[in-house]
Amino acid sequence: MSQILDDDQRIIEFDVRTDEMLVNMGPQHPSTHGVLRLVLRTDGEIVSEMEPHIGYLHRCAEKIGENLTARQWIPYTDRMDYLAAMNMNLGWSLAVEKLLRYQVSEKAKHLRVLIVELNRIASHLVGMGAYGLDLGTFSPFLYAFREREKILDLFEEVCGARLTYSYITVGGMTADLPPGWLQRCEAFLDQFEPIIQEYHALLTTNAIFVKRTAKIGVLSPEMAIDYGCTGPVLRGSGVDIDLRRDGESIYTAMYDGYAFEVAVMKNGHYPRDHEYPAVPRDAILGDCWHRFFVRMLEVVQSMDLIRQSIDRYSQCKGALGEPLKLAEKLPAGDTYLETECPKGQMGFYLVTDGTSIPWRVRARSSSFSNLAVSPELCRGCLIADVPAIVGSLDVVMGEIDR
Amino acid sequence: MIIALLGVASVSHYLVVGAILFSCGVVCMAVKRNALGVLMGIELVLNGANLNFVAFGSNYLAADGKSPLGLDGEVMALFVILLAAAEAAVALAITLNFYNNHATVDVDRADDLHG
Amino acid sequence: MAEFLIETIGLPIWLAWTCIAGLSAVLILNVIAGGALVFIWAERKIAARIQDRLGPTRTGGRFGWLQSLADGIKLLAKEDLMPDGADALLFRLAPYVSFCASFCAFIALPFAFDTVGQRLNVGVFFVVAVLGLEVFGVILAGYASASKWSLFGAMREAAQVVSYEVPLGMCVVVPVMLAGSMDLVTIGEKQAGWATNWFIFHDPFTFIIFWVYCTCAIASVNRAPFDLAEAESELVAGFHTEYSGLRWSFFFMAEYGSMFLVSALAAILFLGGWNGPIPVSELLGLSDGVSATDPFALRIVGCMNLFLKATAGVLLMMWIRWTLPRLRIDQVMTTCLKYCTPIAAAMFLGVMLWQLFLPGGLVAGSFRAAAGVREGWLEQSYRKESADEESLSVKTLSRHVFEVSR
Amino acid sequence: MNQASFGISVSLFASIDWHGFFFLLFAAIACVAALMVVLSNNVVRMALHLVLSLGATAGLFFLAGAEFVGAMQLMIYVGGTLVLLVFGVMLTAQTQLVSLRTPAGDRVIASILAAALLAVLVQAAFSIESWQKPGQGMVSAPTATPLGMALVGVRVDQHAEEGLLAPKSGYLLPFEIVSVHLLVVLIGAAYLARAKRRRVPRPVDLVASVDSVEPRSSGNSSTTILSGGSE
Amino acid sequence: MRGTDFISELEAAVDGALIGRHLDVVDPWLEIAADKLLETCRWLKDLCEIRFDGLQCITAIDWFEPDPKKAAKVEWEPHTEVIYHLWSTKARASLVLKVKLPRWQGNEEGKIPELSSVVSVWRGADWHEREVFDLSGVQFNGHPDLRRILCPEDWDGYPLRKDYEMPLEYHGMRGR
Repeated sequence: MSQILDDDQRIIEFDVRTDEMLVNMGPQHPSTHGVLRLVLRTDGEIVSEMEPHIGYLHRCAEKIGENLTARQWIPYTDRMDYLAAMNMNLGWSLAVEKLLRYQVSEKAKHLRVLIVELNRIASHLVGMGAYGLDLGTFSPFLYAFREREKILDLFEEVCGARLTYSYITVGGMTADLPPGWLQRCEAFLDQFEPIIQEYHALLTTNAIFVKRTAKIGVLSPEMAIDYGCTGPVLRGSGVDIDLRRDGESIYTAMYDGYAFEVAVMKNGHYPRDHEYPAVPRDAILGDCWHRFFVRMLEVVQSMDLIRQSIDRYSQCKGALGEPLKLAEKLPAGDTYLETECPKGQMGFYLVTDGTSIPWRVRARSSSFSNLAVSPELCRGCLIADVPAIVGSLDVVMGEIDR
Repeated sequence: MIIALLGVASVSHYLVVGAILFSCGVVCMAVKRNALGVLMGIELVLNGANLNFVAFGSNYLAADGKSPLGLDGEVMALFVILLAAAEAAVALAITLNFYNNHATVDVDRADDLHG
Repeated sequence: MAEFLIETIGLPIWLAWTCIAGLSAVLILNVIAGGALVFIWAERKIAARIQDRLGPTRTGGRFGWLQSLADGIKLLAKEDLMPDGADALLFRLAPYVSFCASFCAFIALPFAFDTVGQRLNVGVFFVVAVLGLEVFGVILAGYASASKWSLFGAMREAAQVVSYEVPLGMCVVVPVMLAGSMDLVTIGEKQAGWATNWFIFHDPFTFIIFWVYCTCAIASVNRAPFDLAEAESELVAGFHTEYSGLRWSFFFMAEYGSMFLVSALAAILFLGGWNGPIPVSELLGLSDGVSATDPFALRIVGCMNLFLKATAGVLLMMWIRWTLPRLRIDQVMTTCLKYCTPIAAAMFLGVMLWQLFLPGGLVAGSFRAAAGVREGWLEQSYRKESADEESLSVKTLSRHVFEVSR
Repeated sequence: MNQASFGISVSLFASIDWHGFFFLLFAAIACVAALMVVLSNNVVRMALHLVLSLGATAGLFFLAGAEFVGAMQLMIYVGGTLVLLVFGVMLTAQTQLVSLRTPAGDRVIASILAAALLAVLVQAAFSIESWQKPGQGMVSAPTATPLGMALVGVRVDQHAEEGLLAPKSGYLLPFEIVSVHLLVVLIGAAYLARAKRRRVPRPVDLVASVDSVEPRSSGNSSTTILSGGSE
Repeated sequence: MRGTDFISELEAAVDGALIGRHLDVVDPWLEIAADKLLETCRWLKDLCEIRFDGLQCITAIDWFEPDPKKAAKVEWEPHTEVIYHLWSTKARASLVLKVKLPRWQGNEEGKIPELSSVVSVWRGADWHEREVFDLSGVQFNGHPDLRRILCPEDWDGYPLRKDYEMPLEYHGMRGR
């Protein structure tokens, strides 16, 4: 490690002592993702201390949850991580089903995997495009959104909405797939395969992109676990945790029989199930580049999962099954379930007192903890690195402020 | 029209302009309380001198077509420009150091060596 | 032209020359301003093409070519705001300083043989010097907008442009050395004939230094990977955050003007300026090779050649802008000090040695191996150069102006 | 202004002597800007006026036929030194330092001194007869070659006057000395303004090796620890 | 080592910490004494054989029935509960700890209950505890900088409490 320390220009000596400036980046700053305000204490170009201010998008969803039944609260979960609304719905539905000890039909399980993984691709595309914007290149953002539009069209056919779907509810799905949808979905996947290589060429292996992200915002595995970071941020630091394989039994049951590799660097190399670009020489495990690369691998991984779920969905015979009643009576007790969302592990904690309206609802958001580590990463970096680091954490303000 | 009255500029016209620049520079150095103001005064003085060098070195301005200084005028002006750059660099380094330690560039406050 | 005015219309000498001066000034200003308008439209179209979308299509016909006019009207109509903390005089002056600096360099830039505003013997040096003045407009804008972000932008830009002037200067000196004179017209003329005479193909060193020149040019004009001054993602819009309306458009025109200037300079220094790749006029017998005695029509062809090459350079810059992400300030400085300057110095040395041992270009040199180091080449080359001077006997604008009317 | 320099004058509008016009223009800008540098209190305004003044002086150099010196002035002096100066102004220009007023007494004394100095210089400027006769004007376009050659040691302009005993030597030695001097000065300036500040603690110091988190045997999902009997 | 072994080891390690155990519910949980919480957490993270190095979530629930009719029927008396969800990244095991606190300290209105902060054990607890303090009103002693995180700094009242009244106006903006 000492090799990294001495040749790295990061140990920048301050030359002339200009007075320390307190500078605001956001909340309406174009680069921070949504209404996040970063207060930077800078000395010239060096950021000596950074403090994020959140709460600008706080809509007290949890207080409202104490007056609605479980199914009525689904639209509120959509608006938490609005880029991956399906994963949010699934998380909440599974938590309630875990309390009720209710098993959905086999067909519904496979359909849920299909829809959730498709939404993960859409969310990672936005993450990739916005990260390109943070580093100054505009074109990848538009390529990403061109592909995302195709996915949104598919979702529009399924549930009529393009951003906040409320499609997966407690006990199943609100509607079955329209005819011919699976063929269109497969057609999308086939034409999407080569485009991923384009994104790699455009960003991942681009010399300037590597210069801007390698060795920046290095997050050690211990600090990641200690701060409760989850998802691509954790896997970017080399910690091999993915709830689709290591989560609660009710959640991993959905993924039983699916062959997939967790996108993490294990003993020196990433999974080799597809050909990926090589890791650049000066990228350390846990820096912005690795977090970005893990997201790109997960897109490919989700495409495999979707193909497998399409086959299984078309093979199973049974009916899809109806979701539970709108005012389903919930047994007294409490339960907590975490699911693997694109931004990280999203947890829902449900406390009920026997009536159909829960007593307390709590949503533990992944970006909340991921953002908590950013002051640690931004200490001593340059001003231009702050959007690079915050962008690599891929935070969504709806999820943090709830 | 003033232009017609003055006719073509000759060496002495350049010398007058040089003199004005020189005296402005001297006053600036004497009067300004800001260290950078003094620096600017020095630049003006050097420029006044440069103008004289070039005026005397220019064949086109000389009365009989042969300038008194010949090429030396221009070369001297070049060296003055080069050395002024070096001088400004050092002067600025000193000023910024002074600013670092005393948080002011006010020349009157630089009285640490007072008895 | 001037003789025509004097003999036929009988204008007094000074009036004829004043009209010529006025005409060339208007020509330069409008050609470049017109070019800037076209480039604004071209930038939108190229950005759209690169990003798989259409770009402006509705303003004026199918290709939206009236888009820059629409932009102009919008900018004229917009209110020119000024932040209250701003320093009024400097705030108003900054865009014009930047605009004048970038347009004033076109005085010494030749468009074809001897069709140039003022043929300066130190043409190249003058252009590079004036290019460096544009940074003042930015510094004043940054300071006068009284906001932290624009101050950051201005400081970054000033540091970048000043430090990139060093390698830019070195790259510019190589063609000067090959042509033996700093006069852009002589440099352009020395590259007449086949494309192999162009300085870029003169020897491997000049080829490399051409690309170093491109990097430094892009950096000193603040484009693409080096556009730190208005890095949207970090500094909102850098030094011209507080500007709107007409003042902002002056900064915009200055940027496009200097973009055209830098690529025109590249065309003249390395890509043979107004000489096409194949000497068509010579092959067709229209001219006897010495471009001084060319008929007037060939100069138009020369202008067209130069415009094509300069536009190609500008389009390249646009292409790079919409593909590459932005560099950080310390990476920009490292590329300047640790990569551009040493490479430029090494190539400069290489070209000098090449020039000593194989005086001609790659093509000419390899045929005629040098007979050892020529002694006294300094004095000999000067006498030859002044000899050319007499044979050309070009009546320059300056001789008339300074003639004392007895 | 004695009578000799007014020799020329056909009808007032017959000829505009552009050289005189531009000389007056640049001279006016230079002098007014220099005066403004002295008069203005805001240090940033002073910097701007200084830039204007030096730019006008560069124009005067061009007019006097010294094109290389003019371009050099624009590039090195205005483009380099003054940018450095403006940097210095920006770094130190806090609100209270921007405009330091000089006491009235000093200003009066300074202006008297300046007037006296100016009178002496102007009187000297017009004292020599030959300085007042207007020049021959541009015989041929000025070229920078003789200057370049002189700097490299070959006094090409010597051929004009054979009379001198020994040809004057070129400026190669001073040229080299100045370049070395510049190098020494810049290193000194950099050393003088070097960083004397604390080292910034960086997150990279905390990078632990990855193997401390040994991968788990995959396959079984996570369960609550309180469930089940004592395995 | 699961279930009862773990519980007996916990009791041995930190005496007087374990007050109640509820193992037959959907998510089994242990009740921890308020004053022994920090010691237990430190043991769980560093000394226990299964290292609980991941703190997933800290929640606070306000057990208080506002309208008197229903209040009579409920079998619990009003209190505030703080729930810690822990997780061991290596053993893939989860654990739920609950701490019961009085709704107001010393039962006088306005003085929020106190609890020792676990930021020294898990750095991730920093923002979670700030949110619990902001929305449910629990004072965490030893927290590096306990301020409101979601609501504005000068907001009064704790929104997630059952008896919370929306303020009429805030800085001139009409609430109701």
